[in-house]
Amino acid sequence: MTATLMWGALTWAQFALAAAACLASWRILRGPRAQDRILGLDTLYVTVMLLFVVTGLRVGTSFFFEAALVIGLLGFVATVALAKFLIRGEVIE
Amino acid sequence: MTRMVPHPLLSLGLLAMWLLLNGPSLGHALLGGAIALVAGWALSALEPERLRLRRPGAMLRLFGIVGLDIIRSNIAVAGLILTRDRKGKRRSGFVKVSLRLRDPAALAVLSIIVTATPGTAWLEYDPETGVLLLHVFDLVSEEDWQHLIRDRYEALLLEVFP
Amino acid sequence: MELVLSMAIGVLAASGIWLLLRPRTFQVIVGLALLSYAVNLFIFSMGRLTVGAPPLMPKGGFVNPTAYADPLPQSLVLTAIVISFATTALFLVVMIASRGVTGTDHVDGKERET
Amino acid sequence: MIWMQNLPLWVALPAALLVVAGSTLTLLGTLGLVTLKSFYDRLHAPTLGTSWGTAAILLASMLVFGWTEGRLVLHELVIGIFVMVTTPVTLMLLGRAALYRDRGEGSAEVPEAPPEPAPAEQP
Amino acid sequence: MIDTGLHLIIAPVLIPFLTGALMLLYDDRQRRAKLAISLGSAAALLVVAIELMVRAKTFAFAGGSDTGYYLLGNWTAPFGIVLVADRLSAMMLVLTALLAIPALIYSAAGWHRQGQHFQSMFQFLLMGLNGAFLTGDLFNLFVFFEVLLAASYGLLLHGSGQLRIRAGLHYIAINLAASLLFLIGVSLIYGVTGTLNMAHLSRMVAGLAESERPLFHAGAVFMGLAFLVKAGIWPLSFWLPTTYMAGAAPVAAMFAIMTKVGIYVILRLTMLLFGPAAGASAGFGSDLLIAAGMATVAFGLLGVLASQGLGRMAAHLVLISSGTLLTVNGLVLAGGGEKLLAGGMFYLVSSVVATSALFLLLEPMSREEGGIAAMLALTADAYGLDDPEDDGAPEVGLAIPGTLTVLGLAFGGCLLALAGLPPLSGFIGKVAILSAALGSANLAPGLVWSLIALLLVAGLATLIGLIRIGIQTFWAAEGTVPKVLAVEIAPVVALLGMIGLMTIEAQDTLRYMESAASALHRPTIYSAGVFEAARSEGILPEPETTE
Amino acid sequence: MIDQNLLLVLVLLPFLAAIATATLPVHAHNAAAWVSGLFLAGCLLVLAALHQTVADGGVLVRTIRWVPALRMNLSFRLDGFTWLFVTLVTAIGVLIVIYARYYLSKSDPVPRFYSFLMAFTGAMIGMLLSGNILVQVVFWELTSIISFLLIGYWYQSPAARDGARMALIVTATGGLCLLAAMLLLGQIVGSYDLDRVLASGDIIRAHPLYPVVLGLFLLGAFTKSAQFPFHFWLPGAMAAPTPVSAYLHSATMVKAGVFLLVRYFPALGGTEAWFFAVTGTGMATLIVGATIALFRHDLKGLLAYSTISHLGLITALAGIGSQGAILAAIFHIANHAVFKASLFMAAGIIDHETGTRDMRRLSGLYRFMPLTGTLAIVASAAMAGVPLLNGFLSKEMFFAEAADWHNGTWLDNSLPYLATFASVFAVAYSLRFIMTVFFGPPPEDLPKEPHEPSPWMRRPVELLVMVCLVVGILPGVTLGPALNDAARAVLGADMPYQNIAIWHGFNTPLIMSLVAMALGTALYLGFAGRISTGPEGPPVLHRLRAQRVYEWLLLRLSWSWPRRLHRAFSTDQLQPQLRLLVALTLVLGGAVLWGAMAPSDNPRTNALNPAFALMWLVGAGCAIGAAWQAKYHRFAALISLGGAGVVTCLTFAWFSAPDLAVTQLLVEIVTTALLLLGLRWLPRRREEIAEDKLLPARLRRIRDLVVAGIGGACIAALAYVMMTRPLVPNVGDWFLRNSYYEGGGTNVVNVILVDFRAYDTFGEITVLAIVGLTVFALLRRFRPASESVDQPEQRRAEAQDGLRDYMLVPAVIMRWMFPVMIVLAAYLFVRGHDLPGGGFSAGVTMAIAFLLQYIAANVRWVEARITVLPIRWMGFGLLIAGLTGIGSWLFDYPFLTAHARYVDLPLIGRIPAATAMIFDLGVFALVVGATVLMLIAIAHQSLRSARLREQDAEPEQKEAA
Ligand code: NA
Ligand code: NA
Repeated sequence: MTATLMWGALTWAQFALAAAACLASWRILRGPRAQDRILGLDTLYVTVMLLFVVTGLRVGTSFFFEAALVIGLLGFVATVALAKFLIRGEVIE
Repeated sequence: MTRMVPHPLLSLGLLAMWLLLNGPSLGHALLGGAIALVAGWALSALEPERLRLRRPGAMLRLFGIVGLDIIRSNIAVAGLILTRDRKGKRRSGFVKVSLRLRDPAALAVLSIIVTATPGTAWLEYDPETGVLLLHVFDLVSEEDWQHLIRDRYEALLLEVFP
Repeated sequence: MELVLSMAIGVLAASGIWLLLRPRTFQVIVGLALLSYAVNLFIFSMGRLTVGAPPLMPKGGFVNPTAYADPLPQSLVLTAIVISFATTALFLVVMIASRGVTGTDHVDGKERET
Repeated sequence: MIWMQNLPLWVALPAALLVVAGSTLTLLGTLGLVTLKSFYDRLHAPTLGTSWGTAAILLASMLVFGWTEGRLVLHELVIGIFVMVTTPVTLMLLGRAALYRDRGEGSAEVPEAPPEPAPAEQP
Repeated sequence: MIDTGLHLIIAPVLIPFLTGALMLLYDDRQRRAKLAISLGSAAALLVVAIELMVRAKTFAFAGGSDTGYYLLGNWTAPFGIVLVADRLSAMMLVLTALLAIPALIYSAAGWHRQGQHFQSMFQFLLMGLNGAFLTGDLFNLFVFFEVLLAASYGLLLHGSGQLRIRAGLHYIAINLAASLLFLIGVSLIYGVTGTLNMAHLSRMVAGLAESERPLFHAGAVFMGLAFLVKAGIWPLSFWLPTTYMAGAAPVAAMFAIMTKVGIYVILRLTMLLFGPAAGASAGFGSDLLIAAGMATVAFGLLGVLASQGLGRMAAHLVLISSGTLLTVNGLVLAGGGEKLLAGGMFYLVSSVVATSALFLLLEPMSREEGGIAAMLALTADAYGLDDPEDDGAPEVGLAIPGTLTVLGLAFGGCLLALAGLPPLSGFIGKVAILSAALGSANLAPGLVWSLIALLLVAGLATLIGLIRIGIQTFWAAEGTVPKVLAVEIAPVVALLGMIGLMTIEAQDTLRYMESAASALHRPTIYSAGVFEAARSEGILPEPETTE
Repeated sequence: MIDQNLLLVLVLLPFLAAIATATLPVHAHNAAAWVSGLFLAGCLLVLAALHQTVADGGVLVRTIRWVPALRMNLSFRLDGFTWLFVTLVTAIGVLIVIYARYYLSKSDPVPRFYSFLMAFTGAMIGMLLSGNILVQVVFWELTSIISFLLIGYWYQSPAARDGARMALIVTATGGLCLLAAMLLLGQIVGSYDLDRVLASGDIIRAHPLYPVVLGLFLLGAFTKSAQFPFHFWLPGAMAAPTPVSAYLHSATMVKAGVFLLVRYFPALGGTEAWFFAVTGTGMATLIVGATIALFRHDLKGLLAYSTISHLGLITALAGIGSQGAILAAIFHIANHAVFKASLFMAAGIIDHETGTRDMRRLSGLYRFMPLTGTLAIVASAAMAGVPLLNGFLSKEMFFAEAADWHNGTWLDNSLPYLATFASVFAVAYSLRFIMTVFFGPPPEDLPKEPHEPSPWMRRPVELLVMVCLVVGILPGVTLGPALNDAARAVLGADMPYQNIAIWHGFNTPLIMSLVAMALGTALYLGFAGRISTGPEGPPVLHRLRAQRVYEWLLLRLSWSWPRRLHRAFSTDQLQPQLRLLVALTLVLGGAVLWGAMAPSDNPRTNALNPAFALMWLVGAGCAIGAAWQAKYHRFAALISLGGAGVVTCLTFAWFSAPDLAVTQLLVEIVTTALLLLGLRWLPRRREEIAEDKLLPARLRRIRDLVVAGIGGACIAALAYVMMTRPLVPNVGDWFLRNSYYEGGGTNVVNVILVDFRAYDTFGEITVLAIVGLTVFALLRRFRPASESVDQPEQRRAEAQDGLRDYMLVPAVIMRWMFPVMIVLAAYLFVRGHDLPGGGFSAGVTMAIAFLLQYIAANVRWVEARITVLPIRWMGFGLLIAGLTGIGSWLFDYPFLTAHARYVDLPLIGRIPAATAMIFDLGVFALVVGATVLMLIAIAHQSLRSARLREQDAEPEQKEAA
């Protein structure tokens, strides 16, 4: 019973997050402006991170944790660099 | 003491993080302590100024308020997206707020709060004038938002960061 | 899952090959990056696909190897990731330098004459 | 999923709710990302995922793993804090970048840049 | 306490590694010191390599074997990585060290000051080469290939400048693509066989299921293509002339052996995996190697004739040599026999040394047309922003008397050796290959005739091409005699001395190569040795790992 | 034994002389000549000492082991034939040395001349004496090579260069053919021993490869002895100093070819093929040479063609191959050497003393140099075959052989007529030589006032002419025995002694001689005027000169055709090369796998998870998006690439590879930053490039799209087949079983990386280090394109857009993240051995921490606060890793043997301690160093370009001021 419940919830969650990733990537591809694409990528990062956690739950191990942690702490570095490039035309001045 | 532990709060936080990650044990407490110290030195190389916090009570109150606000805004924004912008009646816009807050760390905390709360976006802060430019998802009244920022968050932050 | 992954490898590889054959250095570098994704996934898939059984062993006790993902392809991919990271960086710098000395970002260091 | 067989309902139910809520919020956020018309509106969308989307899912994870491992599992907290602290950096810079670019193009939508300080004011 | 004999096999990798790493800790401006350290390392390498060669020759490895095994990390095959030092790899090690010393001496004339960390990169190149020669593991081969390639990228770009960067871009792009191919091949082979150990693979080939064999072959083909790119096979070799020409002289001199690493690996792997004992896979790829090899010789000789400058010509000579060796490899795979392979090895050594010498001669010979001055102009874009001591005129040194005579003699020596004209080693190598091919009963006469024709025509083309250059440079050129430093010409003379020595000691050299070829024909002994290599007992108790 | 060793001395002496003379100072004319002459005289002494043995029919052999494995040994062999030949070579060599001493001018670098000359003599003697046919090829080619140097001695003149090159190319080509022939002979006979080969004539002639061997052999011999149609190099070689011509074209170089023909006659000769090929060629050469010689105006040119003609004569004799013919051939070899050497020397004297060799300018010299004139006249008479001179005798013998019946073929039957015909011309050109040069009116406006040369320059000529006379009058006493010895050595001991008399009665040969003389005289007298005013060469035919054909052919074969072909079969563009690589991979891979790549019957599959499929929809979309946009929207492509990367990373995690996921992510972040750093330096790309819309560009794209599509499909199919295949037993299982027990870590991937296969990691970090250094080194010398030096557009606009302190608030957070990231790095490092993480991930994390600070502030700000010395980090990292590996030596373990154990610590308890962790620490340090080095090196370019801007601005400011 609880397993079914959890199965349903997690399956939905995986699907929803994957769908969210699709939508985010639509922004990446569609644009129209560069900032939209960066926003899409940033969202994609977060979505994938959540997908790690959910998949970890589903499989029942915590080994997805490190990957989620790395996205959580370091994922923004890529988008920050991209954003700074937009503003300044270079990443490091 | 300040030379050995330039950022005691931070080091403490990092030790907590270490223990959260690795699980509590004496060995990890020692190792984490050492690493937290080293990390503190690293920060002090970048930023010699120490962070001073006052009134932990105000801090906690802030956390509570923000947590609640975030939940509320989550629901509100989700609803707006679902209802297709209240059938087109939603209006978003820019709001300028004059801040008294000058401490960069306090501003950083404020930025976190504003950003973490769905519906408000931090766009620009002018350190000369102290004017903050926000973008608000559902702009009913500009003044409401200015009050919200000034009274609800800034006041408490001024208490915490002298 | 196997079908999805193999198709994914195919798409990555096709995009990579297409870019690899383009005339601009940036295209080539992106192509190499995509190709290295494809190749890394390919190497990885040589250990076959296993869900939820990373090669993290219990401390002691009997170990049933079939219950875990094959660790060797994983370690090969790790090495390959590092090396392709390094070479991408190198290629990038050569690309920058080439642009600097030749004034163009064409892979041949000069625009094609038509 | 076999490992969840023994999960008591009081753990499973909130966990399931949290997971569904979190993922749905995230999905809604990205839906906004796609449907909203202006960039500044879209800037709000992902915060659904980074705030309660993340929080709910992490809470569920803490709940479930806390029960299965029989102890307080808090390390998801770290992720939560990281996400919360780092997201503003990206969004602030992105918002600033959009503002800057729009101003550069002379867009009427965005407010004027703050006036330049007079040179004399500079130390 | 440390049994140096035991660790001798890893030394050719470790010596340059430690030297290169250590030099990173010193300021790069201490160039003389670095040069001395680098030379010391190369000399030590030579000593070690020769010792390994002697051991291989005199069956002085553990257990009275002619092959030494080294279980890295003390893990037995096929799980750990094993190094194998047999006659062939020892020979390649010696060759590498022998090329390194002259190239380093040459660099003292000023090349090592044309950029940063030349000496470290040079050492890492040696490490990569030696590692590739010693390894007995497919993936480790990839890793060391990458080491040597990375170092070659660095050295090729050493000194910067438009020519180098343009060439470097192509070189890197193509090699990256080839490396990816290599990875696909290796992983495919692992997927089919479940192992990366070459000896293990050699054992398994004959018994592969028929459904798996095509996949295994495909893996081999992908890997083979990657090596063929490196070996400079036509039509995957167009990058090579530009690259070799662009490299600084001492670098180009080392590049002479770079194509041979590809050849070495193909030889090693085909003999292990597709030798006569490989069941249904026996002889796999021999047709391809022969066809590609011959096409490469043909292309190389066209290139030699079509070249206007010595650099381009030298690069095409490299192609001829590669093509010849691949053809020989293919013929050996098709049953050409040990003597043919021995002839090929002799040819390999001779042509590598000669091309290396030629690459070192290139710059002094074209000095009147620019030489170092032109090189400086090439890199003049570095002026103004960097430490001034990085650049500047070539180091003052002892200019040699009778410059043109010495240069001419050296050039003549290279010409003789490369064109395979008597009496130098090139001729002996050619005779060895041709007489063995003629004497082999298993080869189709058509193949043998084509080989003879191709080799003789290639020799002729080399003669015609080099004579043209020689006449232009030494006879037709007017103007002042260039200033050539002793440190520039001494390495060339040393390399030619090696050729001379090889000529005089041809018998012993050839005997050595015959036994090396014979060993390559017996992969079962190789693999048995790898599997029987004993773990070191050590002096520590077994580790306790359980909590 | 002494005799045998003397043989070695014989070969060595000239080479020693070469070395000795080479070391002399540039102007040591006398010393060089003395040294050379004495060494050669030494050779003559040796020959004298050995004569008796040879005369007794003995054969001296001395073998030195060289390459027994190839049956190639330095074997020297002296018999009657070679004795005669070597004596000839040496004796004339001595005379040439004396002559050259006076011929060469003060400004010529003589040591080089003598050195080459001596080396050449040595090579020639070596060739003659070789008892191993491969070694014979060695010396044969040596003569070609050294003659190149001798002919090109006066390399300042283009004619000398061309002549030398032509001679070398023709003769070396022949040499290669000869090599092939010798190799085949060795195969057929089973030995390269000359004696064995000569004794195996029947086997050779019966072998199916005989025609091939013969063809190759004759090509070698004919090219060397300038047989038609390979004769053209010889006149070209006349650009050499006269002593060289006199030597090369009388006794040595060209005689090597005919020597070979005579020598190998027992092995290869006696067949109809031999007769036709050799005699036919010889006769053709005889006639062509004689005809052309008559029409040459250059003295040396006339002599050159005369030489060709005489070589044809000898060749024809070798082709006939009867006992008499062989004897005659040997005799004529000697005779021709003697009179031709003297003639060349005489021509040299004339040239030397008058300054010209043009017969149209020379005239009436007899009155100025009667002695030389007399000598030349006698020698010419010998050349023309006038009785009482040596030339007459051998020519008579030739006529006799020509007239004799051999095999009745048409060639055999026409020999007498052809021989007579050629002789007519020989008489005519000899006459022309004498008449034009020495008689007639006194010469006008010669470059020099003619007079007799210094006596010592004439001595060699006198001696040679004396020999002509003595041999011509007393053949039986002088040369007879030696000739017979020689012929016996060639044909076998059963050959009867042949008496050489000057009078054989009034027979056919004599008639032929008389006819030739009469007709020849008539020919000269009748056409003298027209010849001297005619072109350089025979009428009509002079247009069709072999040398021109040769030059045309050489140019085509060695230059224009190869160039064209090479261009057709190569490219210097990158794209075709990569396309070829891809295409070849597909073709070859396809060929191997075609029809053999069936998916497994019982495929191993995991149930499809729609979320995973959706994620790859994202991944594929991003990949294609990146491919689509990489040209015009690099920034967008970069972001798409990030999308594809993150899905790849998810895939690793999904299929149980957490380490890969972490590493991929980290690398992804750094790569994005790197590429962004690079983007700044690329040129703007306009969407509208007209060229891109053109049809060829479109076709190129379609083709590449097809290639890419096929490539993708193939690799997908391959991956699918492999993934669904049952897992084979593999070494991975062993790692899983032993990781904890043997490696002391539960994260098998990490244990593999730092223990089981640490050696791979060891190499991998070296790669990283090298790349870091390369990036650093390259960027140190980087100069950006001028348009990139300017500030990016964004920053130029900053002032008016109020982009002040935009980083103020974000930078606070970013700074505070620095220590957090350090802790994360430590976390990843510490747990690596047991759980996902490890030195590499930790290192990259650390590098990202630094990167973030650079992004938050700027280079100067950061570097004023923290000093990263990346190269030190790298050095220490490498050393730590390497020394940890070496540390195991102390315990008698191989390199990189790890040791893991649990250690009890007070308060803390048992903690794992593995040396692999130290190794991993090295990895960490290296990765930090290398990554930071790369990032910072690129970042510093902006600083540098700022400085460049300042530099550029300075002069402008000065101008303004
Ligand atoms: Na917000
Ligand atoms: Na790891």
